[in-house]
Amino acid sequence: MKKTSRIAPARVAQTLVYHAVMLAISAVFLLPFYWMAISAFKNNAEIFANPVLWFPDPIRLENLTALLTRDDFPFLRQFANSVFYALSVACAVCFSCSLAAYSFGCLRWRGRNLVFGLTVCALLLPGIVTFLPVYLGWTKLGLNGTYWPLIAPFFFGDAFFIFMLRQFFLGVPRELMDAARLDGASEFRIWWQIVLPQVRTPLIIVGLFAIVYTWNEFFGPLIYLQDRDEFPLSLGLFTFQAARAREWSISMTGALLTALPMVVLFLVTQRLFRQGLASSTLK
Amino acid sequence: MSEKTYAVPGSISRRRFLHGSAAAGAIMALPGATLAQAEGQLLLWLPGGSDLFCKIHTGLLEGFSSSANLGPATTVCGLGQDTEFTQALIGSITAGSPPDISMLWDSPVSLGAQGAFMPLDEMMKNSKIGIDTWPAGLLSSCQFKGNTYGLPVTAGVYTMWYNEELLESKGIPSDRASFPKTWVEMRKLSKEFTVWDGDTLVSAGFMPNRIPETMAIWSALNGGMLFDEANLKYMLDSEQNIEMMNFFLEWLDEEYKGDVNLIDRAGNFKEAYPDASSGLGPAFREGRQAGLISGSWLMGDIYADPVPTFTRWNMAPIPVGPSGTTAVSGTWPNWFVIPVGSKNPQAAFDYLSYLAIEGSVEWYQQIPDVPTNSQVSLKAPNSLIENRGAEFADDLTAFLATQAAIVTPMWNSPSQSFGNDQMARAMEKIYTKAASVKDALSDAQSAAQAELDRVMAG
Amino acid sequence: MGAVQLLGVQKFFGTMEVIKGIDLRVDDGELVVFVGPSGCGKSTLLRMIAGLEDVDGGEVLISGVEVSGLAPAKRGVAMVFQNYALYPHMSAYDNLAYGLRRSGMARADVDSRVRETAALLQITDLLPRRPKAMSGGQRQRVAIGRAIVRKPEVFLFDEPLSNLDAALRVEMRSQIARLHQELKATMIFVTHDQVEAMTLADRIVVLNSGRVEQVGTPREVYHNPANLFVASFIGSPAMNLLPITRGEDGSILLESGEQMIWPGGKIDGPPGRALTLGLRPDRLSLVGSDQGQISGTVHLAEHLGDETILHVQTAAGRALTLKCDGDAPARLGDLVQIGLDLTGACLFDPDGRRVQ
Amino acid sequence: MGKSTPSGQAGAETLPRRRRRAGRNEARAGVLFALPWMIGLAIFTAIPLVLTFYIAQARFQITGAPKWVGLQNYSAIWADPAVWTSAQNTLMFAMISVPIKLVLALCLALLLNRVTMLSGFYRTVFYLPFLMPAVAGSIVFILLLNPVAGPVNMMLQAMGLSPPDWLLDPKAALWTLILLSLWPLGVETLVFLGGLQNIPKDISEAADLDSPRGWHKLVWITIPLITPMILFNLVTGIIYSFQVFTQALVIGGTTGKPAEATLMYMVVLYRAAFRYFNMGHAAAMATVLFVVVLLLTLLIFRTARSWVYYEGESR
Repeated sequence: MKKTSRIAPARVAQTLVYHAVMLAISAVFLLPFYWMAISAFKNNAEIFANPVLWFPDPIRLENLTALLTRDDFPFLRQFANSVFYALSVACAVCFSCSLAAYSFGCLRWRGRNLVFGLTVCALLLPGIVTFLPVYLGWTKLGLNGTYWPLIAPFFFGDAFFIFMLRQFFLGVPRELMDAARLDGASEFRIWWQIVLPQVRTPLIIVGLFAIVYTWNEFFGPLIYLQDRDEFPLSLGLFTFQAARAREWSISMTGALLTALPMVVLFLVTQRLFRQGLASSTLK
Repeated sequence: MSEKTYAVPGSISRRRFLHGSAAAGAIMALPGATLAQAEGQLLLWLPGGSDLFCKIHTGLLEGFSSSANLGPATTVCGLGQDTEFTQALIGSITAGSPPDISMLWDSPVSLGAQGAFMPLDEMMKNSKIGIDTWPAGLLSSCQFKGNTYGLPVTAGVYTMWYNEELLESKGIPSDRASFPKTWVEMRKLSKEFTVWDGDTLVSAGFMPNRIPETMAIWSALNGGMLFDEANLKYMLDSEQNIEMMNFFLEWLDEEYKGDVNLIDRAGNFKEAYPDASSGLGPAFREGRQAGLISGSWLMGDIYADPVPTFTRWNMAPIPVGPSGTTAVSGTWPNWFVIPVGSKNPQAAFDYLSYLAIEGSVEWYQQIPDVPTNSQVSLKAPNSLIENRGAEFADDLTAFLATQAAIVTPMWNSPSQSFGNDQMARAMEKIYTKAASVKDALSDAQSAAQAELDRVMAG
Repeated sequence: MGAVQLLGVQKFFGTMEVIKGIDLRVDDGELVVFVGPSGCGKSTLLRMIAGLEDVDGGEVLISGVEVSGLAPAKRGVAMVFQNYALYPHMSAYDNLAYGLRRSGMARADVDSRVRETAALLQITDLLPRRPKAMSGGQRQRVAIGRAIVRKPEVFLFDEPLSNLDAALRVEMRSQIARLHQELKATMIFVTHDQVEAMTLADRIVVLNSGRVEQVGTPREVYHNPANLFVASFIGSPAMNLLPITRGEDGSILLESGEQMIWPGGKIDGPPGRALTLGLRPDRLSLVGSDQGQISGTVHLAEHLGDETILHVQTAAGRALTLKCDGDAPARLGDLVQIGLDLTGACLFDPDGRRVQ
Repeated sequence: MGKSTPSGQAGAETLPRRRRRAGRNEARAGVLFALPWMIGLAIFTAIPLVLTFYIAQARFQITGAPKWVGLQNYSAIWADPAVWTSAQNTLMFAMISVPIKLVLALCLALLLNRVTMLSGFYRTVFYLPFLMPAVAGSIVFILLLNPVAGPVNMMLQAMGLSPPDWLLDPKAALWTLILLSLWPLGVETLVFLGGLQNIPKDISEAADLDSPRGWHKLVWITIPLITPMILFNLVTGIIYSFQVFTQALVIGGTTGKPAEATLMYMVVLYRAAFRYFNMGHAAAMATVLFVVVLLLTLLIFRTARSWVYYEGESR
């Protein structure tokens, strides 16, 4: 009690105003989430009710069962596709990018700076500029319609994730590698046994970013996939919404369930996310 | 605003979503997109993909394959229906593993001209479905530089659909013969049904046309055309077309407060399906619109869809425009093509011959796409007989046959989808008053003509 | 066995020559210390011996074998790093065992060797711990253990003590000295701390900008610096350097005008020859008035207990350092007379070369 | 021994012949480790980049080989009104949304840059929209901005305002798209926040002593110190906005409804490539986009020298 009485009233007022402003802004930011969430538990009439129903009544869980049993929106199948897609890309990225980032961050070789410079350029290159020939290539190979075009490139690396990982590899003391060299470890073994364990957290961060990126990826699947059963969720949701324009409750349930895994993933791993963000901008 | 809740549709017909979002459409699929066919085993690709549609075609192909002593056939349904389907098909052709037969919902001319589909003329020469067994106007939608790249096996026929009940409620005769014969009459009739509540459109009569795919019909009804096949010239900004658009625009101003936004807010008055971008319901089938232009497939959807609907619908010829004198109709055909690289081209063609005659009859029984080959005679579909009685069904089928006989040439440009998009663009500009009728149409004209010239030069 | 020989060794960073053709021989069992200011190339040279840096010119021989083409692990060398470079994700045991395992040693042998080494360094109780759970000194000992366990012919130490606090540093220093005696291995030790160098070394190699300035025992480099650089670098506080000229009779002429006789006789060269006189601080002393050669003002007096370091500014503006008794009476600002004792003094020519 | 410098004459210009080196292991490993990426860079970036320039000058048939047509595709896109409209829209979109987004993100970051009980919560809230798949976010916006029953319009009407027809009115639709693009500004905010938190406390406190006015410190101390973050956000923001696709497709379809108000460059490009199968046209568009983005990026980096402060420079 004594403690609070010491704080100046002006200060208290300031704090209150601050929080009022911040909470108001937060409300604006959360409104779409909230609307999506409650719409998922309303039927169409309730979604479009006037005046606005700010809380679903009754809570219609049947949207969920409807969504899961529809054959024009094979949600579970597409969910599994998304999981497969995201995890494949995350694994590919963690593997391939840690190789390249290790080379750029820890090893000295002629031409390294040139290649890394090109990597940074590739980072700034609009994706569409290289997309068409790549698309034509995959089509010629007959792999259009499969996940190969979407996943395989990541086994070679990705400019953004290499850039991000390199920041972490730069922090690994050179002496550690020297010590291992003196201990007779091969260069591959040094990477695998000595350096990778030091960047375990960054690798998880990169994996998380890759998962989020892939989960939300739209253009690639739109171009390469035609089979609804092969769609990832993002594309599945889009085609469902475009086709079944009237079934908002199902669309919203789908949107909610599409967004939810990423939100949960983020809430669980917030600290890692922020760490990753900091490292991706250090230029 | 009270909102009706629609139950889950059980089956959806093919064009249902095409107008809504050109980008997506419903993409329904079975695994096996890259499945290549084996020698002697037919592989068929279908766009769209309601269960019913897919089932019918699977059955037809299997029946044919076993009677022709071919290996087990495969039908792949719904690899998208618009851009995505074409993309998948082109992909399979480029990769060298195309299906033997594919249905298309866009004119096969442009892709055929680019070498994607086999010309069928040789095979047609000695076949029961020779060139002369098809209506020339329809077949021209597959022909380019003397080659025929596909067959319009069946077609949805466009007519005016109207709500008999609404007409009667105003004391207006609801029989086909009494339906307006000209645009002016139709516009006059329309006013009877258009009710505004402030700025909210409660119900409407008819609408100035906003469906780009049917524009060729309206243009012909006004004595004009969009594309002059003989001279390979687009005619988008012809006098008749400018007059047509001006007529529609005046109509909009007079009856609909000159504001398409107000219309679109209130529901989909454009056509008989929910609107994908705004998510609003189809006013015609909600009983809030007196009539609209639509294809014959709508009757199948009316019975198949759980969207609130009504029973007393009927069809009439589309009225003629101020400068036009001849009533015409139009179609949206179901084209079939044999992609280049097909392993069984002859068997595929044999199937097309079968499908065009025996198969199309069965098809029409379940999904009202009208058979187009002259050797087929129409018989009323079962679902219609069940729902509206034999008399109505026979009458309607006879009517559809007369309409099919007066279809105007459409879908015959080698750059069909590009030209269609240009027309859509011009219409949207005109209706939102972003450009004058003349400017919008001449813009569209020059773009469409440039693309056509490019394709022709290719 | 274990001798290290450098023949004209060169190193370039880009086009910059950072090691300028060094010739050096480290005998078997010898403990040689590389000292020099930072950037002098001492660490680079060490890493070249280890095989961690390319040798761009010349040859490196270990036990008489040219090793330039050999991988670090094949050279029979072990290294202790400044920041310990222990594998953070491994226990001390695994840190020690890692190199042995790499060499394909049998499991049981690895174990006995690790334990033996741990016992030698008294780190047995640390074996299950990871580096994070150890103090600096403990890590240092594990790092040394990791070097010892492989029984190399040559030990390389790259400023291994600089991260330790003063007390620990002394302790570790003596431990390294003890190890050297027990193992009788060749050791090369890099430091910028001359106390370390003086106390540990059999011989000291003074390096400056990629060159060897002098090689010699600690006594030699201290008392007989080969040049001005060594003279000023070795010794703390540093040697006093005074500009002088040769008097007519070969005597020394101070700036103040005082004349002194050079203990070794006459100075060579013509009269008026400009030279630098180097005198250790303990050769300077406070004397009574009129007895000193130089006078100056006390600038700073560091009372260290048993001795006092006086920093004096002469009239000519030269800074001098004196090492006096702990109870020297001088205070800040005092004007003092300084006597010079020329025994052990050095003379350098303007190029920095020692002349006499 | 001692000071022998036989290499004195080797000099800088004549490097000694490189001999067998122990370090070559590291160099070889460096190349090997980077090899997959170098191959990837070649296959998926470098070679396609060149091919794009090539296809841009070809008439690309779906089957058969491309035919060289020189600059025809470029004159075709020059004459294509959809390209102009979309370029205009995209430019508008980028020029409006990027600055607003940066200012908003900076404001939020400044607000966030104090330690309170709830700061973790606020940060989470501002970051969340970034995680929302663009498709899902856009669909929710369609619903939120529904002219008849959307909660946004209802609230605005309740406040006595007359809200626009967000998605139906061609004059409003692009702004709706901009609004939608402002929602996920969490990344930019956190980047700014990182910059703010890296400002050394003593500098900040010294500034407080120098001037009592808060804005003074903001303009003269805070903003100059986070200019590297502004540069980063600006460059990535512009590159991203020029390629905006998903939101535009969900909101406006391939035709940029209403009345091409939301027609974006990427959508037109997509349409050309995958609807009309006119790869030459699309490639020419891609090339133009590449050149524009390249020039803009260079321009920004060039001017950046005069307004971006790097801590490293002072050392």
